Amino acid sequence: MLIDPMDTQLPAEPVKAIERPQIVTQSLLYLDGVSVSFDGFRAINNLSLIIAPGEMRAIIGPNGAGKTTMMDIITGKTKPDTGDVIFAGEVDLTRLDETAIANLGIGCKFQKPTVFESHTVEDNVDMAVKADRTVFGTLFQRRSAEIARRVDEILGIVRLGDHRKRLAGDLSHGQKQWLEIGMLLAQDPKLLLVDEPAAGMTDVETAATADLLKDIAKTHSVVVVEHDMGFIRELGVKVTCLHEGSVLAEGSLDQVSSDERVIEVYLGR
Amino acid sequence: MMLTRFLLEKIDRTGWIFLVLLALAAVMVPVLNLAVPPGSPFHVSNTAVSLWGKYMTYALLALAVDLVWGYCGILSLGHGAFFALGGYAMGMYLMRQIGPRGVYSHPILPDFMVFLNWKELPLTWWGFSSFPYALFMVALVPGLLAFVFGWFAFRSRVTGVYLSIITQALTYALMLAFFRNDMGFGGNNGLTDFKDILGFNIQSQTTRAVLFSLSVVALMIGYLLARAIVTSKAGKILIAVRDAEARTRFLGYRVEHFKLFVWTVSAVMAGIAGALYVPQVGIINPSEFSPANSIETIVWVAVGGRGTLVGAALGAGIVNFAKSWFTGAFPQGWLFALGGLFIVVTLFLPKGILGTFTDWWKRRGETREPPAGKAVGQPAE
Amino acid sequence: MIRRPGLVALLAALLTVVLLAPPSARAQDAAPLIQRMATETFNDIAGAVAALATSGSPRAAPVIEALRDNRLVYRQADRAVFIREASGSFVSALTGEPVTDAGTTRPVRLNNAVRRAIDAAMGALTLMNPDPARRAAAAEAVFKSRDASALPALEQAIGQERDARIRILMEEARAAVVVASPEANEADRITAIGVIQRRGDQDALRMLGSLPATAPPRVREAAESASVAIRRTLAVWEAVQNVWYGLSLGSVLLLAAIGLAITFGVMGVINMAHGEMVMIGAYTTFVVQQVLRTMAPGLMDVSLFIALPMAFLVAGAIGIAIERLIIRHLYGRPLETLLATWGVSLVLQQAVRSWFGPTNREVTTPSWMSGSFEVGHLAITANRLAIIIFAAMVFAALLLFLKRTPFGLQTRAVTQNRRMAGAMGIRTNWVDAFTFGLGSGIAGLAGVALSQIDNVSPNLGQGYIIDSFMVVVFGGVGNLWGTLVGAMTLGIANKLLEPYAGAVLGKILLLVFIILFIQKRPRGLFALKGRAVE
Amino acid sequence: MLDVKSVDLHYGAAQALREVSVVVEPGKVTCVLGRNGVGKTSLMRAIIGHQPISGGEILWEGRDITRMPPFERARRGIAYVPQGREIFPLLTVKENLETGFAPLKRADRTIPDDIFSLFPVLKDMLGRRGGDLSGGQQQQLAIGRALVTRPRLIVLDEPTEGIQPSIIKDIGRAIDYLRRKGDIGILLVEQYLDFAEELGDRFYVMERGRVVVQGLKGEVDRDALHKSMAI
Amino acid sequence: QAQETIKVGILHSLSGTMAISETTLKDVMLMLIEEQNKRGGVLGKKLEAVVVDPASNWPLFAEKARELIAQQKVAVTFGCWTSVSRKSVLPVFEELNSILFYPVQYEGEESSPNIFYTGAAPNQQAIPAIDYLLAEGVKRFVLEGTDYVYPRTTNRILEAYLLSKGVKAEDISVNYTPFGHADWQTRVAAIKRFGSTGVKTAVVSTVNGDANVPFYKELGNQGIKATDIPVVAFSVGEEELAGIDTRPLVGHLAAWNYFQSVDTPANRDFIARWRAFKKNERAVTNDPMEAHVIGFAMWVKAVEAAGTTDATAVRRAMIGIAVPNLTGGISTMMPNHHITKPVLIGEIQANGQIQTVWQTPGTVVAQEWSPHLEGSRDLIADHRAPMNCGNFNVRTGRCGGAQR
Ligand SMILES: Nc1ncnc2c1ncn2[C@@H]1O[C@H](COP(=O)(O)OP(=O)(O)OP(=O)(O)O)[C@@H](O)[C@H]1O
Ligand SMILES: Nc1ncnc2c1ncn2[C@@H]1O[C@H](COP(=O)(O)OP(=O)(O)OP(=O)(O)O)[C@@H](O)[C@H]1O
Ligand SMILES: [Mg+2]
Ligand SMILES: [Mg+2]
Repeated sequence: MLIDPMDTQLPAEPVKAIERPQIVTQSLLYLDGVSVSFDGFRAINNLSLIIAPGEMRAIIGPNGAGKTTMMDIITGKTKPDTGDVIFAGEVDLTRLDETAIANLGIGCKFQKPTVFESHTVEDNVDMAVKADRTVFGTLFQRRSAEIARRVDEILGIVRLGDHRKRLAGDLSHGQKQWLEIGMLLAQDPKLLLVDEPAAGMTDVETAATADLLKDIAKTHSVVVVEHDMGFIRELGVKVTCLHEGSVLAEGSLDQVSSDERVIEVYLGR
Repeated sequence: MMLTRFLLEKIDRTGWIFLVLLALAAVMVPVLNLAVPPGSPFHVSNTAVSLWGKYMTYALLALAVDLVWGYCGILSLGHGAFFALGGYAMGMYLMRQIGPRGVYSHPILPDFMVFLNWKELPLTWWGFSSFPYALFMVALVPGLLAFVFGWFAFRSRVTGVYLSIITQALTYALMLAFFRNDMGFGGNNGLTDFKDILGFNIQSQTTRAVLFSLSVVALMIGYLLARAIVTSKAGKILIAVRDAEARTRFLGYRVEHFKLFVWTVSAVMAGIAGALYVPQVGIINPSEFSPANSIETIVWVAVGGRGTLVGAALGAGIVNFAKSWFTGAFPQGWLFALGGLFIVVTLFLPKGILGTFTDWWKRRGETREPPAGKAVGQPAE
Repeated sequence: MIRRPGLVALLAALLTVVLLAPPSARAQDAAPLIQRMATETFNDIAGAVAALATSGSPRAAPVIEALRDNRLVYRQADRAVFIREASGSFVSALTGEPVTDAGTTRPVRLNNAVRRAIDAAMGALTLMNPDPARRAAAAEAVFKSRDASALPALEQAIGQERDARIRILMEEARAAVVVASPEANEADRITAIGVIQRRGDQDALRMLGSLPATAPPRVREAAESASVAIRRTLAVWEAVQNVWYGLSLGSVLLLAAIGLAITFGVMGVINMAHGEMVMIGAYTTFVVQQVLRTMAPGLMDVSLFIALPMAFLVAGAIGIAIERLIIRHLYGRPLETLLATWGVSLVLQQAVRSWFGPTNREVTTPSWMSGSFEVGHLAITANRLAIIIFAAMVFAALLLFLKRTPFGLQTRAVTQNRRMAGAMGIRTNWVDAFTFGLGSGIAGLAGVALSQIDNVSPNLGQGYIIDSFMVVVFGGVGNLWGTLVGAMTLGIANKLLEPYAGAVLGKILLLVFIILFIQKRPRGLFALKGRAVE
Repeated sequence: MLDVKSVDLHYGAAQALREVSVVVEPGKVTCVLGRNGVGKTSLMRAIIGHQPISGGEILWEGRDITRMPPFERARRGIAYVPQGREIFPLLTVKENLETGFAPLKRADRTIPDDIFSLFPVLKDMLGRRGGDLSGGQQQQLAIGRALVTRPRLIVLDEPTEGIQPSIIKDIGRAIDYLRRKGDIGILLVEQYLDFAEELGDRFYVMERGRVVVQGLKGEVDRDALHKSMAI
Repeated sequence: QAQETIKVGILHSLSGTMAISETTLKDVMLMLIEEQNKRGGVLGKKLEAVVVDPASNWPLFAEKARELIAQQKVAVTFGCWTSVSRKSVLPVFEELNSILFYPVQYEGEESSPNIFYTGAAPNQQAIPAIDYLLAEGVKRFVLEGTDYVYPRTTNRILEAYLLSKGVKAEDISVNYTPFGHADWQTRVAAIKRFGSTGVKTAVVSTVNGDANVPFYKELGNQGIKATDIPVVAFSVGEEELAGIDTRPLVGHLAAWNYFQSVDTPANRDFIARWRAFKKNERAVTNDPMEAHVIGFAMWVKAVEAAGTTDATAVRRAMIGIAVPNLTGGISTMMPNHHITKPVLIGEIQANGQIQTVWQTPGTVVAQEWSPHLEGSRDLIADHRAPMNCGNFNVRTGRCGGAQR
């Protein structure tokens, strides 16, 4: 009955007709000349960014620089007015919808934590675990030992094991953040987009998160947005600073944070 | 077998009680009606059998509504349309069964076509003399309509009240269309004066009892199916869609497929309910499409307890029983009673009758409950 | 324009007909004619009226007028005919002298045939009336009756008429008489057809269409081509008319929906009792008129202006009561408001039914709101115009109130985030109650307007609730402008479809259109975009 | 001025606060610290009136406000910057700020200029809808909105979340400025320890719904603070 | 003692869309029963009214009918207004062999052994109205109706009749609007246009219920005068007019079998009793009420003649029963279960009353099977032995299958 009308319409296969330069095909995520405006306000302005496979990248930038909007463009939530967004060297993300993008292996944690409030913590993770996502697949699917193990593992990582039977809606703000990180891990995507993971966490937890991300980055690509300089330092990766919708500076944290303009608009004196 | 396991695995205690009671009713009511003499205190009257049979079909309809509303957050103000379409399909079969026994003794055409001067049977009526075909249409027509409607609406991401209102527009448009005599479905009078079904006299008490049992069985199957769906992983995803649709998409689920699936299943259930309803009440006409009817169905579900399935069925029974009773007992003021009932239920039983009852039951079990009187601060809004 | 000499000749001819008629007929005494009215046979009465009108008797006007107003009676015993004066006393119809004892009397009865005769007669008799409205009416009456005997009077009236507008009417009436008159010569009739063509309305068409088949072919041809020309311009006007009807239907929809745009659109309460608030407004109008009728009949013409604030207050107060008793427990559970307000609507309906009875109640239309006038060939009915203006005023006032006062801001803040609004120091409970009261009050205002065009019955509200929801949703929930544009779009679309598809199919098409439209714009016409709505 | 006396708070059957007592004084910054889910936000909700308490009492300027609805408390000078911003999404930035006028006298209904000098971005975006702002901008708006009411107690629940470093510094300066005015009490929940330590005058550290460490700046042991925040 | 009463079922909607029309019928039945009890009841037993509310919901009509007959054991039921409600209960009455009195004019094409039709068949209302208009010189007709079976059937009959009277097909315009149609601007303008050809035009309205008030208000506002384009209506009575300012409508017509203004001693007495019963000096009466008065009187007479309330016996006794109607004549129950009625044409007056301007010299026998429709031309109904058939085909000589 459900023959994926959506998929026939939006081709998830690579767009073969176009020959792409090497720089594109070798990158995991390739943004070029992306712009988007809301009612005349340019939130993203001719932004270009390349993430290599296996790379972890930190993004910083003033409030309203367009970091979240950039994430939204990658996940398909916002459609750019102009520009290319190409994943894994061949898939044009601007032509796909959110589901298709997620199924390509792009997962994200939102700035504002969003979890399924009337499900238990455990079920939240369970739903995120990589498995068959079709209607009939889920209809007859039963929780395998494999999945159960994976859920346990993740709950352990995010330290919510004690809360597994509670409803996600009853969690505190910080716990929801953790849960969302857990769901992101469960998805096991190729590319993780993490928007302010350390917000609302204690310093120790922030450090733990940094370790966690570093660990993940060994096998995955990660883009992480944060305002916490300590956290960024801990990650020790290449940093991109956005400002008014385009790249202001890029390089190691030390390079970027000594950039006068970055200090001016972002770090303050 | 796999199917039985799929259906029976997740039934909870309330569900078992419900199923057992229904099974008992399916067997006992016909027995008490047909075998026990009318004088006996155990006799179930003929009126009661057809009345309860009607409630059963309403309960199935409520179940269908609860499936989409309670679990997927789709507030359908148009489920009456699927119910009525199923009913019309059955009604057309029953009309064709009359054959030349109509008042005008026309060999083929139903009476209303004769006196409105139709010359031949319209295309839409073809095949309805065959019972299997009619049964097929009972499921197909509502299902197909729901599928097409849902396919467009869910793909366009119509949600919330917007979806509710276009479902209402759908049923309203169908009502107006079926009112039109030109449509060839009997106009305002609808289809009535049925004679027999599969060769059995529709007015005989045995047929009635059988129809009652069939309705109960349909309700049981509907419940099992709905329960299996909502307790499966797909069911969890439906609830996730209800809570945070966008987030579900970012997890990689095709939200519109899940919605379309339950929506269509629910419409078919409603259609079957309608098909069982018609032979028992003896008439189907466009007022079944009226938006008010669909809203009433929502009200049954809310009264019984949204998102509980059993509660929805219970709500349908309770409200309709109240209605039957009130309209006879206080014909002048029954709307006060019914309206009052709705208000009281929302205010004092926020989770519906069943929801509140199970909460109370659960709380009784818990001993470490803090004394209720302890709250000193009032939640101010 | 009109060729004088020919007309004079015609007049002369007609006058000779009248003057040279047998003296008995002309000098016919009014008495037997009046006496003939004391009968049950309508045709006799009609005949007598026609004869009386041409008799030249001074009694003609008062007697015919009395008959028209149902004041002409006759004594059963001897069939003496009297006129009942406003004071209740009787005067003799023959002499106009007061009579002391009229005995048991029966009114002289009227039917349409008699009424037509009266209209024709009064036309001729009141052409010189000092009241311009009466003169205009008289000219119209002659136009319709095409009564040749009125021609001399008409000629004389045209000579004296100062008012250009009325003179045109009179000339048209004369033309009508001439066209219809078999005695008139061909050229005159064709000229007259020209006059009628310039009039160009439905009546003109009817006039031209009723030309007897015996008329000379040239005259018939002229009439035919004039008809075609009139039809052509009328077709254009018809389109304009349909748009106007659409506006008028749109403003009715707007009025019905705008209260809902607040309770549902702004507050998010699925308010199934909205229709009942409209109904309560209509019943308030009824009660106000009842009270005025007994206490101050002089104020009947301004009854609606008294009813408006009353309806606002009554419906608003009931709305506040509902909010305080029920809705306030349901914030955060929007879908349950549907159940509770459905219950409220049943209770209110039944309450009104028990209190006022199930049947329609009469709400009178003030004289300034009845009738119609024409702008070009666009017939504008006064009540529709009043409703359009009223709807526009309500809309503007509401918009200003919500956008320009602190209360409006607080309302929106409370509905967007009730807890936080409280933490900002906004009295959420007052704001909720007043907002719901405001929405209900406006529904009450709509009720006053709807009482002018629809049944005042317990079911009044039910007829509008579905349409109201459609309008609000179509326009985009929470956007007043959306409600306005939504109402007007649906109103006009409906009225443009209706002449072609018929009312039923037109409505179905409109519903299908709404369904399709929502696919294109899943959040209504004036959808809010951006992050804010997620 | 604010005296929270051994307050208990329940969510249904689960207890989130156990006999918590907190004192806030004018001209002082009172910091509440603790790990995720220990009950900091719950305590703020109790003070602001968003969640009924099941034991204890809350005194404000000597009066018992335990049963007062939130708007009454706001009218008595308590302002709240909630965790998660809670901006009115469809109101413009200007209108969001103006919601703070409700408890003010007509003459006072202006937006103080300080707010714009603290958060210049708000000035540029007065006409934009609150919900469209970026996370950090919303947080700035939430703080600005609370200041519009000219509060005598300002309750800040993790105010620096999502805000860029330069503005965090500005907020620190602003809090310092408010403190120095001397008549305003500041209750601050913070996870960002450096920030809290720099500003706080009095500290409360919570664990599982209880206050486990408390004391004035200087009195409390830094290590104890750090340890209590560890996992 | 409880067994000593005879129960009379009253099956009229007291809520919902039809309450507006049907509630008064319930009241008039209560009055008649009360009066009969004052006279000593029937067969020495008191009558007991059993009122239920089918709430304008057609399936509920069937349910309530079953409840009345099977549970309450009523001897007879007075009820229904719309055709669909009657169609809905018909199988129930036939199955349980009970009696229904149906008081409203309807489209005909039905004759059940268990139903007594005291309202008018089309030939007792519509056809005479057309005759009247034709006599007035009307040559062009707008048949304006609500889209349901009664107007559809009536209009089909009228069309056939008009054509047979030499009216040209292009001079007949048929149009239907939905139930509760409230915006009449377009339709009234169209009528105006249709009437502007110079040929005398009239509107025959089968517009139903609630839609009438806005229809007449619009007629008044757009200035359609009875002297130009008269409107003759079949379901507008004093009751409907009570909600309208009738001054602009003076002269428009209604065709029915009873008007409140009919000046006979019987009617004066009835109105007085009704007003006393309602405790309302201005309570109005209408045609279906009269039908119930006649029906009830007939039933009482039949029961007394049969000596029992047994349905079969009463049904047999009913045929031939004659009782005076309120307009000064005698109405008789014919073998086709319809009654003879006079036909009155009235004009609306400024005070909301309807004045009779024409009436049939005697009473008219109902043609339940219209001779103007193809399918029903050959059918007749005669519920007496030996025929015992509601749809006997005179051509084939057989009774149609509907009969059991
Ligand atoms: N739908 C919208 N309408 C109008 N403006 C918008 C919309 N969405 C985003 N913006 C604006 O675009 C800019 C970029 O927002 P974005 O959320 O991407 O910032 P950010 O870099 O994530 O900031 P932060 O660090 O505060 O989270 C902001 O100025 C915001 O106000
Ligand atoms: N609405 C609620 N319903 C039920 N339990 C809740 C609710 N809100 C919070 N809780 C629980 O109460 C406890 C305290 O939560 P609270 O939000 O006060 O923590 P917090 O200290 O503010 O944490 P964070 O640093 O993560 O914001 C947590 O265990 C949380 O799961
Ligand atoms: Mg951001
Ligand atoms: Mg917190």
